[in-house]
Amino acid sequence: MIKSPTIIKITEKELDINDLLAKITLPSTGAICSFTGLVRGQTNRDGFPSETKYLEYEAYIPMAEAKLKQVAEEIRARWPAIQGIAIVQRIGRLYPETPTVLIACAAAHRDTGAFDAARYGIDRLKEIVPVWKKEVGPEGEAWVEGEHQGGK
Amino acid sequence: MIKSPTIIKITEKELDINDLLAKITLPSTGAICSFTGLVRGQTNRDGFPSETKYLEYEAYIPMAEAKLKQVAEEIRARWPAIQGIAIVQRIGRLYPETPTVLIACAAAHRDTGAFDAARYGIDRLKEIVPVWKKEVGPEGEAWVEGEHQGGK
Amino acid sequence: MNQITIKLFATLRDHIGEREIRLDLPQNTRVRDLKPILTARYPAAAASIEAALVSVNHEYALPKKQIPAGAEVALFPHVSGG
Amino acid sequence: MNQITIKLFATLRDHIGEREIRLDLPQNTRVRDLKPILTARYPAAAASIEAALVSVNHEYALPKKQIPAGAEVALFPHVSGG
Repeated sequence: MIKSPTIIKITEKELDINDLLAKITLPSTGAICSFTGLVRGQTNRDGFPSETKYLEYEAYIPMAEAKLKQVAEEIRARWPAIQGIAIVQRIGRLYPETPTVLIACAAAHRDTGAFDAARYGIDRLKEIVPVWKKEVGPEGEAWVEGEHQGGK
Repeated sequence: MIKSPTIIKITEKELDINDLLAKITLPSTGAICSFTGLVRGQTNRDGFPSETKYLEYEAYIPMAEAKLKQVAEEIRARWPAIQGIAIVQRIGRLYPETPTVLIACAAAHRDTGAFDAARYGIDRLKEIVPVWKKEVGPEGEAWVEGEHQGGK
Repeated sequence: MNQITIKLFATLRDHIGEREIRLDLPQNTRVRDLKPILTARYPAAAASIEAALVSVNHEYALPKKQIPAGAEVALFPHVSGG
Repeated sequence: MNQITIKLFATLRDHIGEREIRLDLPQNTRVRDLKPILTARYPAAAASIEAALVSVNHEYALPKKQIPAGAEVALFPHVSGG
């Protein structure tokens, strides 16, 4: 049995989704569910439209990589049918419409948890992976507050 | 308000997922859920391992495009928060580990149906879009039977 | 009589041995009348014809649907894309 | 005394004005002892320090955790990646 690939990365480089999916594909893989997060250039804040010039992402890289690995391990523990996993967070200055994060979960078939696993992966990444973003807009800059209380 | 892009395609060309996601991204898009189907080279048939040399896909192209469009319309009716949609089926001779189909659903946020919409999209495609595949392996070739009873 | 084109895909094409056939049908022919006509003409493909789905002008057609003049009809097995 | 390195990220770095500080701490210092020490030294950053998460050697640390010699400690706000 071939070992399932796990790709974990914090990177300043553009996300190449074609390449990342190819890297987690085994001969027995038939289905991949991927979540891509992107910089929103237009958003609603308390009902008012707001514009973003860019986001500045930073990470505590060694801890972030350890936590990405933890997310992948949690996925494998919950959905044993998952084969390859890629979890990649891009950092640096990122402009609207740019992909910032990819979570991809591969499996032989589409009905053994790939969708739930990718969903869980992005939720956990946003809870526990030490990455922060500062939003820069026409009216100045502000750190974006996390959705969650931090985790373990 | 910008009109949400819908990309519907039956193609013999390689799927460029980076490009397809970029094409359905609006300035207000923050999340995309994508499903990729791939040719399995190794599979289990009734508990026995089986090898595939390649699959030969064919489509009734004008009807398939009409049905892909119907799938996109059904998604928009059920998940009104969905912005861009790409549904692309590749046809021709496709070898193991090759992506054959992409369903991508974009939204401002990840919790407004993007995952469910992509899941629904691949299920409906496999039910109603007139595409067939013939499997060629070491012991000859055989048409793959559909999972479903055909639809409307 | 109406001339109609019938496109054949996958197993239907293999068993009938044609990609496309043309038929002259009486006006008011319905989808349910089509399979017996084809089975009489291609008896070796009877089982595939019986199990086939039928579309008329790119839409799945119920047995009671009348086939309009100049229609593009297709017969094919259950779909297996993705 | 144990020398430890404290890395600072995001608002913590902005408010304290350093990326990294070094502290000599008594042995057996716990995570919960750290925030008062930092607040005394950087009173202008008190609110951020109070709200900060603390990690020890790349793992989230509970208040009762003892900080080992040579540890890499970090303080940062709630995460906001993705």
